[in-house]
Amino acid sequence: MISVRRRVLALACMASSLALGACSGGQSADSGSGGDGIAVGVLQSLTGTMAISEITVKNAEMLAIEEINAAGGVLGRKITALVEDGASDPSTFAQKASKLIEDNGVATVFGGWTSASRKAMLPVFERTGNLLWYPVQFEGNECSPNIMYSGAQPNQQALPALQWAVGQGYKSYFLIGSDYVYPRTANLILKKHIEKDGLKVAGESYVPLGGTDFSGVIAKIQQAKPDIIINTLNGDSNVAFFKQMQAAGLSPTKLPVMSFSIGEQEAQAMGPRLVEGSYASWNYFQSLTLEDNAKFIAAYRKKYDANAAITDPMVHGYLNVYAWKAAVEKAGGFDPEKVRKAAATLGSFATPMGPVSFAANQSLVQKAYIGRLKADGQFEILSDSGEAIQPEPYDPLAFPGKSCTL
Amino acid sequence: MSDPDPMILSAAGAAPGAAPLTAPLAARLAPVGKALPWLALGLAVAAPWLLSAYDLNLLARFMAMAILALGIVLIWGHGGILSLGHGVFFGLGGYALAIHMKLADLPQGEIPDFMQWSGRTALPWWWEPFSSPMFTLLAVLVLPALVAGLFCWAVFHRRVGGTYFALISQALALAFATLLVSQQDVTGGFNGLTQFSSLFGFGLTRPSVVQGLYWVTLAIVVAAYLGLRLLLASRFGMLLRAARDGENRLRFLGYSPTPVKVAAFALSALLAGMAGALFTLHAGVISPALVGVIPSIEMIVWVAIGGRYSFAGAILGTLLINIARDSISSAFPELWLYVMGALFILVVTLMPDGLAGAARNLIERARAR
Amino acid sequence: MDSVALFLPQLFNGLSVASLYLLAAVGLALSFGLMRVINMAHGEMLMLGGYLAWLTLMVVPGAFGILLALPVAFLGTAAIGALVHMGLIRRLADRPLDTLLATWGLSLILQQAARDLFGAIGVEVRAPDWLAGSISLGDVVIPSARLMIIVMTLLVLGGIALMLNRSRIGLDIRAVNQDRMMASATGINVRKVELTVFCAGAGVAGLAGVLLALLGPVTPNAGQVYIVPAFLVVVMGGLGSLTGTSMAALILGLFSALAQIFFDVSIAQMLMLVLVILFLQIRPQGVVAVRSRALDV
Amino acid sequence: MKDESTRDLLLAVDGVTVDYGGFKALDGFSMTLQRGETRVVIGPNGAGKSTLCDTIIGRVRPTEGAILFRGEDISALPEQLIVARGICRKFQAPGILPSLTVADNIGLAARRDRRWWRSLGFGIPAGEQAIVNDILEQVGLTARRATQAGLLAHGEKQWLEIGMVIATGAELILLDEPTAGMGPAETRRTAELIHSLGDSRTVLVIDHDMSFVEQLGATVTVMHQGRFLAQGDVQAIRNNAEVASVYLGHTA
Repeated sequence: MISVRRRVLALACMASSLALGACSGGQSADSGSGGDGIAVGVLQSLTGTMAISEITVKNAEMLAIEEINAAGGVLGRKITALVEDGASDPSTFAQKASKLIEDNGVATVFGGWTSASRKAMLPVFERTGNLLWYPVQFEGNECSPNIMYSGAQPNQQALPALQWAVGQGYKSYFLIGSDYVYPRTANLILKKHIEKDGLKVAGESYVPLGGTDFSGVIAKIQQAKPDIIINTLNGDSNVAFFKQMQAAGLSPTKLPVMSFSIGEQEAQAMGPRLVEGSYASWNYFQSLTLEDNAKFIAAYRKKYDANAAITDPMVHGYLNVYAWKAAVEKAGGFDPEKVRKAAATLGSFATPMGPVSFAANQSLVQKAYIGRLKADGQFEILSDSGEAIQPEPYDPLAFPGKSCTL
Repeated sequence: MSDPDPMILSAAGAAPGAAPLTAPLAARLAPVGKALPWLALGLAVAAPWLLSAYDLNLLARFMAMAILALGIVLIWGHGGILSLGHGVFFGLGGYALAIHMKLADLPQGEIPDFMQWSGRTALPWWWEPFSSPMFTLLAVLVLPALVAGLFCWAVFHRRVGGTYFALISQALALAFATLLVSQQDVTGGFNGLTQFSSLFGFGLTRPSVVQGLYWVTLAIVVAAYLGLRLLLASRFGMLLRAARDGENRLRFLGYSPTPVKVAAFALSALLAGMAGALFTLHAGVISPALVGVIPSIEMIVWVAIGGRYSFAGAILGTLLINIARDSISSAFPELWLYVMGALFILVVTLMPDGLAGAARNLIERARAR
Repeated sequence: MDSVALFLPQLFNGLSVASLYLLAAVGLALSFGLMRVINMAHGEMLMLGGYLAWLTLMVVPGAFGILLALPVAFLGTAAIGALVHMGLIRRLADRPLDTLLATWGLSLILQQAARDLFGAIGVEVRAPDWLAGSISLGDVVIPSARLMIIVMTLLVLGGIALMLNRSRIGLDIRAVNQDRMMASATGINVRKVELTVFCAGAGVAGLAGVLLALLGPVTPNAGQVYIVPAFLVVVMGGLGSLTGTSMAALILGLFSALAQIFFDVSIAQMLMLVLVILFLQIRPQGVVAVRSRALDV
Repeated sequence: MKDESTRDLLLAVDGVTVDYGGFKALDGFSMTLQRGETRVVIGPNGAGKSTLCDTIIGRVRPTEGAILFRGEDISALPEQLIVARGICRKFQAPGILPSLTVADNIGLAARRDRRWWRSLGFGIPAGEQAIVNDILEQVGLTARRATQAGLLAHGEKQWLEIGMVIATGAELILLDEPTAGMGPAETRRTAELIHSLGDSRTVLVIDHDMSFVEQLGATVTVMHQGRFLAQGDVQAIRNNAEVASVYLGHTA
């Protein structure tokens, strides 16, 4: 008779053999870097809360890869994109990054959105010596040789927005954000600058990610009577916030709101009526009248969706692929170490957002624009920073004495 | 809960001197059955030589999670306590170790980067003791057990029912995750804690260390498995099952069921804490996304599918679900949530004993033939 | 920040939050009192209510649409509730914890289905102008939508109380609540009673979904935000008591709003759980304890 | 209590009222039990017999009145402490632990040290093994000792529970309908079993079955609507007109 214990252990065996089978099965999917193809990873959230934003970035990255392949590839080799799902979960991002690099042997990875996903992937890239191309604006305070940061540093989005608001004569600022790293750190920097300028921080409030009850926050806003609200809310919370503000008689035309996370896609989804008249600060607006921009918009809409809204992170994702191609060609090979050095010395290259370049600290030198949302969901560009802004990962006022050492 | 307990059923059935197998199929299977567990153990021990670095890391993470699943079998299957908040204890263990590793990597007088960009200038006082490896190891074990014990006691000593417990434990998971995110300056917030380079002086990227940690994890899985089986066979196991089947009956026999439940719950939290610490080592990150409501309930899925009464089933369920998730979610990301939801409904309604129960039925049928 | 000046507006906000908690929790509480099961997919009834409102407004836009959306959402979610009860809850009778898990699986499927059908980013239900404005009472600005929520909640509460105390089915419900064996022995169709209560509870959650849509977007996970507080209301309220549930919702709603004067929302959430656990130390049987002879061994 | 000294008084139920929101299951009920006595409580349905048991073992708290066990008021003690004082009850529906074996059920009941950390050992401690064997013998379940209790026949479950109650060593044993669902032969054995407890235990039996009551040959207390109605030996109760009318009134 088979005893219970043996039966139970038999199951454990099945488990391990299944595990082993399935695990080693993964290796056969290896497409390798040999032959005439070159594998790269595209790692964004295809599921979960971040999917809605990240899928568009994935699309833009895939579009660039397709265009490059159609034009003959990189160094004569076609790019094979291996798409993985980060599932809006940082540890999954880390896991998939290491899968792409160690199992699939990709030459580089394009991806990430939240700071949490980037932070989780960073050790994987440093350990393997690979290179990540990160497309989203973030809170700075990081500088890794294994990451190319094309999204805005705080001094390329948040501070230009503040400068503009100061220029408009706003004296009292209310800071509201979702409760996570970017809003808290961005607001920390903003507060230092607001105080330095002798202006007033009327209040600061955070709601949990995805939170939709703003009754308390709005009561505080009504109490504080600020001149302008700086908004770093994320996703669904924005709709609830603007809706409840409107119900409280505070539409963006009455009390100005400057948002850092509302782009064309978000505006379109929220219904522009709700956010019409609110301000945003980005390095790219769909309404930029540039030839390269028109070409990119047309190509994207042709491939994916004729009505697609085009946003800042999508363009950063797109230009990352082209920057990698240019750097590979300059370096004459795919070695990440050589590629990143080549990228930092590429000089200016053309993109849908105009000419940009990578600085020695591996962040992008780029302009900042202030826009006002119109009823059609597009931004009217009110001002730009003039010349391109040098990226500063560490704000000298908020974090004195810190600098990027690569 | 008045579910039958098939494991105990068959344990009781397998009395000494029971009739020998007569069915030829079963007779032929018997030696295989005898060999399988050793084969599995052998394969698991040899995994570092058989698998790629990535697959080994994956297996190591899943093994760490299996430790937690073992604890859930103890309290859910045998104690009738459904916890929808085990992510909290997983997180406590994970964060305790993560804090230590963060401190170990710091140059003298520095504070972690996230504290700087959150506007802090000094370490919070409660971080300090974690610079001691001994304190950290103790905290990984004691902290989750202590919190779990207090929580469980607070609910059960006033005889609040099992469904209430499940709901309150879920609220605990939500509150814990929200708190971690909101206290960014001391917890790392939404990003969690990451970028560890060494543990107790061993570089975490060295292949020998990676392999060693895998074996440590495996050894803990085996030890926890054997230990829990022993515990269940003891009088304590009897009391726990008695508390599940007839809490009031136990009271009227002069026992207080609350401490029995609290002790079992604290033990399962201790296992969860170990799992969290090992997972953090293997994954290189611990973050609120790993400890909230959804991950907590997913832990129950592993066990529900593996079989809530069976420790081996829980290990199997954990490995299977996580491997399936890894492969399905890559290929068909949208499908995964449907699969998980449907699995949950089907397993719970149609095969509440999970895969282990189904396997047992098969074997019994073969034996009866 | 001047916390005294914040007190009045927050008191009002607390009432509106309490109303939403109550609408979300009342169905859970009544079903729990009757069947000892918790439907984890109850939050998705709120979500469905929101989407039904959106669909109604697509067909009938304007001020009339939102009024029409209320019965549509009620009946629609009640119908879904009937399916859930007959297909799942009834099959798992006497296994309360398994019911919890199975309905959680269902909630996962419903959320993903909504994501596939309506998109992940959510839709916006446009409130008619008479609901989008606000009323000023001295310093306190009261949004009409929140006023509407409070009024609707009072109406629903009154309706349920009337049903429980004045109708035949209400009598049956109270009988089953007291002692299901006896009730069944006196010829009451216990299954029908359970089904009725479950459907009505789902319907009320649907109504709550419509009202929620006036305050925020309708998203696939819209129900998740309110469901955990609703669970806490059930825990605190006591078994199947309408008064207890209402009082628990009021306590928790006011607590969460007033705590926000001093703390961030995240901390307020944590404190709410602490409050509930402390409360259970004093009154484990909930705000209102229904004494019943049907004690189980 | 007439001429016995209070030294022999074991239990006094003193004016106990249990109020379920207006419905009084017990209404100022009083009774006493002497050490070593066997007492039967009868009464029509809803007379409050089970509530009486519930109140004595602490499952229901009296609204008014006190329960004195060896002179100590136990009406506010937690259940397990009441058991520790030496009172144990057999429930109407068999309250056994279905997933444990018969021997383990008795073993658990026979434990003298019931603190949880003393359960971190295996099997039944040697000192208690003898008690368990004795009781298994007494209730006739020796052959079934390794069987899972949930698999026993109904009558066997009843005996098992009686065995558990005896095994606790309680001085006062409450048996709530111990013969429910038993045939005449089984009933007779149960009566013998109760007899065999001798003078060492005090037993309070609740039952309907008059033939069983007769076999026990004990003093009978009659309850009606939560109140004391009559008391005396079986014959006296049989001839009591008031008792007859109560029973007839309710069965009519």
